[in-house]
Amino acid sequence: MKSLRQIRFLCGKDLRIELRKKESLVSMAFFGVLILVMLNIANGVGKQIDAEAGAGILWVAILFSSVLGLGRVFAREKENGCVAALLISPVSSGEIFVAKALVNFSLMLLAELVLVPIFFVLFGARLSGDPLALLPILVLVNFGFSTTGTLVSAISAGTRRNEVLLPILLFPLLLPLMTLAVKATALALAAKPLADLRGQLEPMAAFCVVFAAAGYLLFPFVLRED
Amino acid sequence: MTTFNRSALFPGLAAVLIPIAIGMVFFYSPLEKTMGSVQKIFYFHLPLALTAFLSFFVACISGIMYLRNRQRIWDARLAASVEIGVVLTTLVLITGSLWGKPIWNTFWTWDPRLTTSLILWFIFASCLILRSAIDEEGKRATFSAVMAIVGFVDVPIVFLSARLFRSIHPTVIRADSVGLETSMLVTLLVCMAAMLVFWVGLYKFRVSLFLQEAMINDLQTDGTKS
Amino acid sequence: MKDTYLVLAYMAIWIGLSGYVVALAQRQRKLSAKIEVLHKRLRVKED
Amino acid sequence: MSEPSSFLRISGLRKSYGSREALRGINLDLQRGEFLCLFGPNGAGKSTLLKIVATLLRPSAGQVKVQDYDLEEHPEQYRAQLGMVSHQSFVYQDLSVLENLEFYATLYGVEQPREKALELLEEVKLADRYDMLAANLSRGMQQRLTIARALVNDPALLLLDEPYTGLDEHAASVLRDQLQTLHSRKRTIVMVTHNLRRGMESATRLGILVRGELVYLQQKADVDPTTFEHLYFRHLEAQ
Repeated sequence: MKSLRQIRFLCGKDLRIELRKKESLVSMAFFGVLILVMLNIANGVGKQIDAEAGAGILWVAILFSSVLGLGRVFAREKENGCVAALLISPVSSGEIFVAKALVNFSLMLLAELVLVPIFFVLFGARLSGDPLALLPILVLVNFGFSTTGTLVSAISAGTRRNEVLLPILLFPLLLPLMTLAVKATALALAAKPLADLRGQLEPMAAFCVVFAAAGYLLFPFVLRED
Repeated sequence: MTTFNRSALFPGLAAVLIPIAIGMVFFYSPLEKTMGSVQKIFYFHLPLALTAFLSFFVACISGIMYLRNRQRIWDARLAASVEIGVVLTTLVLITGSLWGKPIWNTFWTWDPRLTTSLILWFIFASCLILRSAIDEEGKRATFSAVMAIVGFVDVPIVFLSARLFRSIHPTVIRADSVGLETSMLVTLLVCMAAMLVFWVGLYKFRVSLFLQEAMINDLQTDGTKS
Repeated sequence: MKDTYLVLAYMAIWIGLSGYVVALAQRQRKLSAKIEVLHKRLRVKED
Repeated sequence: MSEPSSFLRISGLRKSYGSREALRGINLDLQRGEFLCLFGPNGAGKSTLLKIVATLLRPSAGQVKVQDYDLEEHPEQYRAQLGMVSHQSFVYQDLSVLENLEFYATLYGVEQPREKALELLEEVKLADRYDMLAANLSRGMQQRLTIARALVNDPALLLLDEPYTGLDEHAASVLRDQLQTLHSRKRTIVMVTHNLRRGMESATRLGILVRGELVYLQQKADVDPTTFEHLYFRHLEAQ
């Protein structure tokens, strides 16, 4: 019960800063849309794409834009040594992990609210699937991305090359999740029923569970310097 | 003198076993009917893959042990096995595609095993990059321990997701289903033994090199202090 | 034709592995040089 | 020296990095209300010691207890009693002065966080700037905010790591006043510094840390300031 309260305060603080400055969210959405437009042009103006290529394009845009926001969430804690202040306070590392993951999750979701509609505007001509059918995939990827990402961003923020290292460390770990997500999205965009996606959604859920557990257990080690 | 002998045991054994193994591959084992001479790559491809996997397993265990008792020796073991694992996986990927080219007429195919190896290569190579980016010993050890653990935890999901790719020849690599001839099996086992002995020698050499470098480093920093 | 790939593969394996071992040996040699320097500095200090 | 009722007890504390030992067995007992000032040259292990007591670093061996709460066994109860001022400000640039204090107060479970925050702002004379973003504060004001932040949970044990470095005159006097108030309210304070004058003026106990060892520890009342100064400089030169 006390944990929930602490997590709420930590999240509230981050979201308040985010809504005030809007730096992560705006840059995430902007960069994502930019990628979508670039890929549209790269694909050849006026050419239509099928579901598989569309799925790939959507996830490239989401992945690259999300990693921008992820880097900021942790770098902010490091700025004036605030992490140290949190570590001295009675908050536990696990609570910090959950709070950070939740903040990342909501930032991604907000960015996707912009990206997915624009994706359908740009590429949707030959895609028969319902945008809402993407929801379970989005939720699972956001979950996996934010738990893995929180752990990895704590690592990269502890080094001198935060911005470069974050994607280098994070993307290889996320490759299996992305593979599954692209496959599932392709099916969803081709208007296959949800039951057909089970083969992908189940391993994705497994990924989420495994990395949530690993992140929760390992986070205390990366947070405290040694 | 006895310590010298003991440290030379594995390299010496490897120096004997590896020529024998190569000799058996070329002069003892029979030509495979469908694939011909290229199949002989297999005798070292498989042992390389196994030792690579062994390296990552050792890295994960070392990571866990380091986080539990924070002794330098475990960091040395982790560093050694990650580095050796990346070298071996590189060779697995090279031999794999050299084998694939004449058989499947393509250097690269998204076969589950190849994909798994590739993703593992990415994960552990990123761990090496991380190590090179951190100067503080304790931090480097903790962070790379976490990455090694997370990377290894990722393996089953990587394999699960890689199964989604259509495979051209899913069973060609499987030893048991091909039903190896006895002479082939004997050659394979000798090669495996040779690689394993080589691996142990290499691993011990790398660990001791790491420890020596760290100790010299200590002496030098102490020297500048006083 | 197929033999080319076989030869290439075995060359890759052994050049790769021996290259790695040589690189490690090089590091070991550098280390020995360092130890020598430290040893001499210690001697100088003692005198 | 070690009565059972000691407030802060450090025993056999060691910290090593590789084969280098930063702390070689520190033993220290403080009663409630004592104000210890630790001096020592750079690299003597002062910051390491303080960081371990603040739970920011893990000790390699040894125990730290505050009021019978062990650092490792009851981390949350242990940390609830701590406050710390270091050379980093620990405040969020993008939150206002009041929001910063309120946030930390709620984390510590303070009953009425806003009242507590406002009260502290009065004390450090920042009350009329309550809604300014921390990023827009002048350096001196930010330092006063840092001091207020360390006091949100009314810490029973206050740790100060070189608190006077970089403080302007005003902030330094605010800090000194706050320390004196806390001291008169029987709070225990540990400060490390190499500023002799600042350290001597308010401490009740003096210590010198050299190469990871506590080579000197005395009640200030028993110490002649000039002899202490000489002693300290001798240790500095021996370095």
